[in-house]
Amino acid sequence: MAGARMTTAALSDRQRSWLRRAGPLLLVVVLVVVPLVFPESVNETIARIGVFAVAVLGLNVVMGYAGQVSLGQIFFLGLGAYVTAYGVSNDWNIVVVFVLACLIPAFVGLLVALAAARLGGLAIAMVTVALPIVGVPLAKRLSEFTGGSQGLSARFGDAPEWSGLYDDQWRLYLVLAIGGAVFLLTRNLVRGKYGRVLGIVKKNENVASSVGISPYRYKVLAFTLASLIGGVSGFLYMLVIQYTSPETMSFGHSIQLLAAMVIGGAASIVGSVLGGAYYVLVPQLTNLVDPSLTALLQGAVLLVVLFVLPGGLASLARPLGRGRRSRARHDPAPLITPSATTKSGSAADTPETERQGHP
Amino acid sequence: MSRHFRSRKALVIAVASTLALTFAGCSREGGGDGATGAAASPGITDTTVRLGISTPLSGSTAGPGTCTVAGVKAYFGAKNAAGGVAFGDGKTRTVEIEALDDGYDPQRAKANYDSLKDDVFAMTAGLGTPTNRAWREAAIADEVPQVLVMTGDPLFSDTQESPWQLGFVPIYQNEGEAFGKLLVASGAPHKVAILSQNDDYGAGYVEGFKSAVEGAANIEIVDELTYEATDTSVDAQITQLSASGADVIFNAMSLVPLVVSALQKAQQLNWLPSWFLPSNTSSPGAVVEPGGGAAFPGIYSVSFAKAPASPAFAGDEDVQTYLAALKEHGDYPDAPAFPHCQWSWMVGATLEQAFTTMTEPTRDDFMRALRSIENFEAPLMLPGTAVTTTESGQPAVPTVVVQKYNGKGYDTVESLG
Amino acid sequence: MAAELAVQDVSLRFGGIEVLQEVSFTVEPGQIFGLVGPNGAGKTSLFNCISGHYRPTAGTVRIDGTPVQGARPATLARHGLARTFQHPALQLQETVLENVLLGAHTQLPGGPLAWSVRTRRTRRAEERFRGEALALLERNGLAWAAHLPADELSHGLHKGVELCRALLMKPRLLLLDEPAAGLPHTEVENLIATVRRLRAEDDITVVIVEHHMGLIAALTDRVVVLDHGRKLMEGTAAQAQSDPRVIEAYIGKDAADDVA
Amino acid sequence: MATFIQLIVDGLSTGSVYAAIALALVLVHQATGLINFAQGGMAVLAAYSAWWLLSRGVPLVLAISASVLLSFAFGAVVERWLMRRFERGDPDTAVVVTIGLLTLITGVCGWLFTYNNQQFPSLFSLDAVTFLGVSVSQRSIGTTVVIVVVMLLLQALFAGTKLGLALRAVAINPQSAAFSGLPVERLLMVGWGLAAALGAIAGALVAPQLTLTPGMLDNALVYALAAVILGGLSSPIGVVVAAWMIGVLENLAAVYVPLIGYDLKVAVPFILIFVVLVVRPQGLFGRKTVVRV
Repeated sequence: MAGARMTTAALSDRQRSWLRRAGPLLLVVVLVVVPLVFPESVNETIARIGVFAVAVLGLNVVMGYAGQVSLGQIFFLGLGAYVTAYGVSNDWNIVVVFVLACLIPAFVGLLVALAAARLGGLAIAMVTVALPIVGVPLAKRLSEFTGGSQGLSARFGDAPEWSGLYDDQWRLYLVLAIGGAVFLLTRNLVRGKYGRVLGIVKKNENVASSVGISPYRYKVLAFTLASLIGGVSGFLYMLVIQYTSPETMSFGHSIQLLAAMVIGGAASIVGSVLGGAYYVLVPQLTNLVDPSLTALLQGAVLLVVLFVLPGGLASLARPLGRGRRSRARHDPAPLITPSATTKSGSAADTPETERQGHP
Repeated sequence: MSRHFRSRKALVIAVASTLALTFAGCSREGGGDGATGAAASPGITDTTVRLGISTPLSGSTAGPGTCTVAGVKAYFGAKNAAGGVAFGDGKTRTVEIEALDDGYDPQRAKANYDSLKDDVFAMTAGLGTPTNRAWREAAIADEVPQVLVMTGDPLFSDTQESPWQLGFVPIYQNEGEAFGKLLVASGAPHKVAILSQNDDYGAGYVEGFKSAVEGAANIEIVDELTYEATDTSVDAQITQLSASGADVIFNAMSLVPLVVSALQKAQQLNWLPSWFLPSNTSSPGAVVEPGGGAAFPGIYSVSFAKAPASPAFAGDEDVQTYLAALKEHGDYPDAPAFPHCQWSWMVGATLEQAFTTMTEPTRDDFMRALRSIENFEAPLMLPGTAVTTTESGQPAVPTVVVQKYNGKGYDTVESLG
Repeated sequence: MAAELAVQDVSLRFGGIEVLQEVSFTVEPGQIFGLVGPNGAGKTSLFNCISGHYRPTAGTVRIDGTPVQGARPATLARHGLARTFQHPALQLQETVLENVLLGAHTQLPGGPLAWSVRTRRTRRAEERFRGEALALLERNGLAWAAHLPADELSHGLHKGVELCRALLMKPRLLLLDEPAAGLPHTEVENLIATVRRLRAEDDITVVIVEHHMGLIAALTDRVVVLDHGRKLMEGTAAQAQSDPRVIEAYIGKDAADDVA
Repeated sequence: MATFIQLIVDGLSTGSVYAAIALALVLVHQATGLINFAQGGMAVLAAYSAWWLLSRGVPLVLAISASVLLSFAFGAVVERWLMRRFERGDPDTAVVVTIGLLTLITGVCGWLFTYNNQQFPSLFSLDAVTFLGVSVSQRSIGTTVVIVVVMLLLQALFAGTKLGLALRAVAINPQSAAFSGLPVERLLMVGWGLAAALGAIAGALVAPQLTLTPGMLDNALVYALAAVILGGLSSPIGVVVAAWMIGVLENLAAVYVPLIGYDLKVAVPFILIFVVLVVRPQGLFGRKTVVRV
């Protein structure tokens, strides 16, 4: 058993050393070349994928990695978009706008998390559902800042003269640069110290606390980071779509983001990109097939993909597809099931979400 | 662990190159250049012209959204079957419609626009304020016509702000104003309760209404409430308004089930005011009849289109042609449940009117032709209304007439009562 | 620097059930201390009271003289308390090494920002603890498994991994909850050697809950026997094994769970 | 004062609509430990099948009964051929599968029956009953009575029958239920079937008011979810009471709390949830449970 394992490990060691050198370089080259070779509509599509990949990444931080069900991610995208639109239309410095589009959603996320992270699993879900649901009428009421239901338009990020690029190429570069930076930073974060913490908070809060981790603190951290990343995706949304309205953050879109995250692959960096691609491409695909059957086709695609790949598209990338399957084998109890607390579980097999800390 | 993510990175590259292959067939053109000189714009050849529509075909606004496509498809389907449309440049072209679903999501509407703009000559007929606003600026930058769209947002009819846009349906303010004028003209004292949708639609209606009744001594607004498009019930609002003692309710609602239940609720409370219903939720068959409208002293609505279900138009030639074409060419076998079907039929007629005066196959010339229509009586239009596109700040249909429910359909009225 | 643990009159009640009743004992610094008793005696509950996962209904728990009852487990962990669980909870899809490294959490410097930009300080710290974790695995005969995903190891080996995780915390007080349960005989020998080495090389106080009397006899300086939430007796393992009350508690009431 | 009481009565009848869906959610959660986002969609499909039968001349009561039976079968089929693959896996995935199912069902309804609003006749008359200055339609009374009856039946099912206990045992721990000889797979199918049948009743009750469209219950679903959490996932009585509370309090807040108003009244159930859960994490009527470490 162990011996067989070693061989595969040794084999992939060789691949690894090759990929370690060539992989990142190749990726950078591809990302630099992509905007130059494609027609405008493709560039726009890739940029949109970038926007939603970042949004899904944020959702992944709080839900995929830290295991806290969040149905409110779209609210932070909307908030980031509104902050950006407001700043741009008031001619603020774009760097200031960007920083605010990150910090304001992060701050709101922090406030929400301070309250919500005290509650159990499904209760967090309900508090987060409230964000888009209350957010839409709230955006209408604050029409002084949000433009009410007519929304805000803001066009920025046109290509500067010196670059010699088309606008769409310039914007795609911005999306790739900002989105790429967010992905890189998040990837670094979810490996090493913080990755281990989020993982154990998701898996078992009692074990987490026994090694000196306050689950509450890290749930708040994960939620805040997710909100911050949501804010970045809102900034990118304004850059690419150039318009936001209360419709942007409707509850339905939040559900679709969740579906995109699971389809892409929970707790996976590549899965976030795939989730963003799913979010953007599937509606375009169904439009190609038959625009009047969008819902039917989308539902069918979602079910077929999950039926074939319950671990999401990213599981294709995992050798032997082992990660998710083994998790499934060992975590029998569903996440959304507070009533399961009646089970006389031990620390190891009681699902994390049900523990309310001190008895 | 690290082994996994290396191969994931490889996957990113694979995905990127797959994307590259998928789209490799396309080539870069357009991209903000727009049309120059008399060279034909995209989407038009000597034999065909292609129109794009982005509209909700799924989700909660799919009902009216489907209609916005069906009418225009039916109109040009019938024209194509008869040989095509004779353009002002002497050529006869068939009209192709490319309709995409945006699910009332602004982001998807923009995506639809991006994918259509190089293929189609003009974008038209799409329903929704946020979904049309989402790509308005891009359409201006790309110089792509976004015309005869189904939103009462005045922005689309402002020639200065929106050079490549034109709204079709009356701006919400106009519809509200028509009610207000009728009420003021009645001379009798009236107490008015207002219930409006909490968005630009409801607000526009109320704004128009208030501007018309402002300063009129006989009109008093006694209570004013809103509701959300996502609400499942307006019972509480009707209960609260019924206590206001109003004898008229100005009801700017765009959702059929809520209008029906509002009518029913008022009857249960034995509150029987005169109702003012907007043009898109006053269908006799879908709204007033199930709501028991006959119980009220009067149900008024504004309109510019003949209602096919109304007995008054049962024998109308326009209506007959329209219903037949809708079935045959519009993929719409049922009786139209939303007025948007009729409206988009008129959009087809208005587009044809512009086509016949175009002298060059360019988007520029199309906009010029479209903006020079005066008093065109499109089929299905009610007497007293017409398409006029020369007036800045006004949509293609600037006027409406007020009508009263007669138990089966609507009759145009000059005064209350 | 081994810690002193003093449990005084600790009681614990869930609803109407008395889980622990006025249990008292003291563990001297550097001792290996056994907690024995039949199933349901309240051993693990007592552990949970010490580690902060439960708050005792009454009584005090002192570590080095400081009362800690009611303190959060994370706080106690930061002050030198480490524990293992009856059923080890590992990140099954992660490698054994990553699982052990979790124990280094409180000692790794830097906040989220530092870790996402991978400052040199965080990289160095990670490297250092990676070395320490590998050394610990080596010491426990698990070096070969370091890069395997945890779910490829048997349940028994998970206990070893969990012990390494706890040791990486560099505790002054270590609570082991049934470390030998489910281990084959040879592994138990290894475990005994490991814990002995702990005392010899690290300055650490160890409290063990265990059914395996051979292990208790071989390792502990003193034991407390619990039965039905009450302290039955305190003394050496040999005294406990010959104490008639203890034999009655085991044989008379819970024959199925006999001394191994 | 009359307005005040009328608002309460209105709130109760709106709350009954939420309660109808909430009961089905509770049933499926009790049987499988899942929140089924497709519950509303399945109810809509049932209502459409009844509507289709009606249009073929089948009498109303018969059409609804047939749709209830069909729904039971449909629910069981969905469990057997779709959900089973996900029941032991990652619960997030299972929830997303129900979202996919909702989308698919909505799409199928839109495709077969168009997105137009269809009138659905009510079992009860729309005539109002006036009592002490408060008027309420017979339809609302009828809906509420049916929901209370269903609620009591469910409560009895869970508390007092072998089937109910077996369902709960399966949801709480499928493995040990299987060890103790329960036919887990069949029980799961029955649980889904019962929930779908209950959803069919709910659909037939609310369709006359909301008019039949593929997305008829989308907005109500959020409220139903709120009621489920607020009432405590394990208690049918709890969720019905919570649904009524939500209906009543949001009306009162909209009218009497100017800061909230009709636009932000949707925040009321969530504020309520937050306050209640801080005090009672298990919900208003949920069972308190000991957490073991």
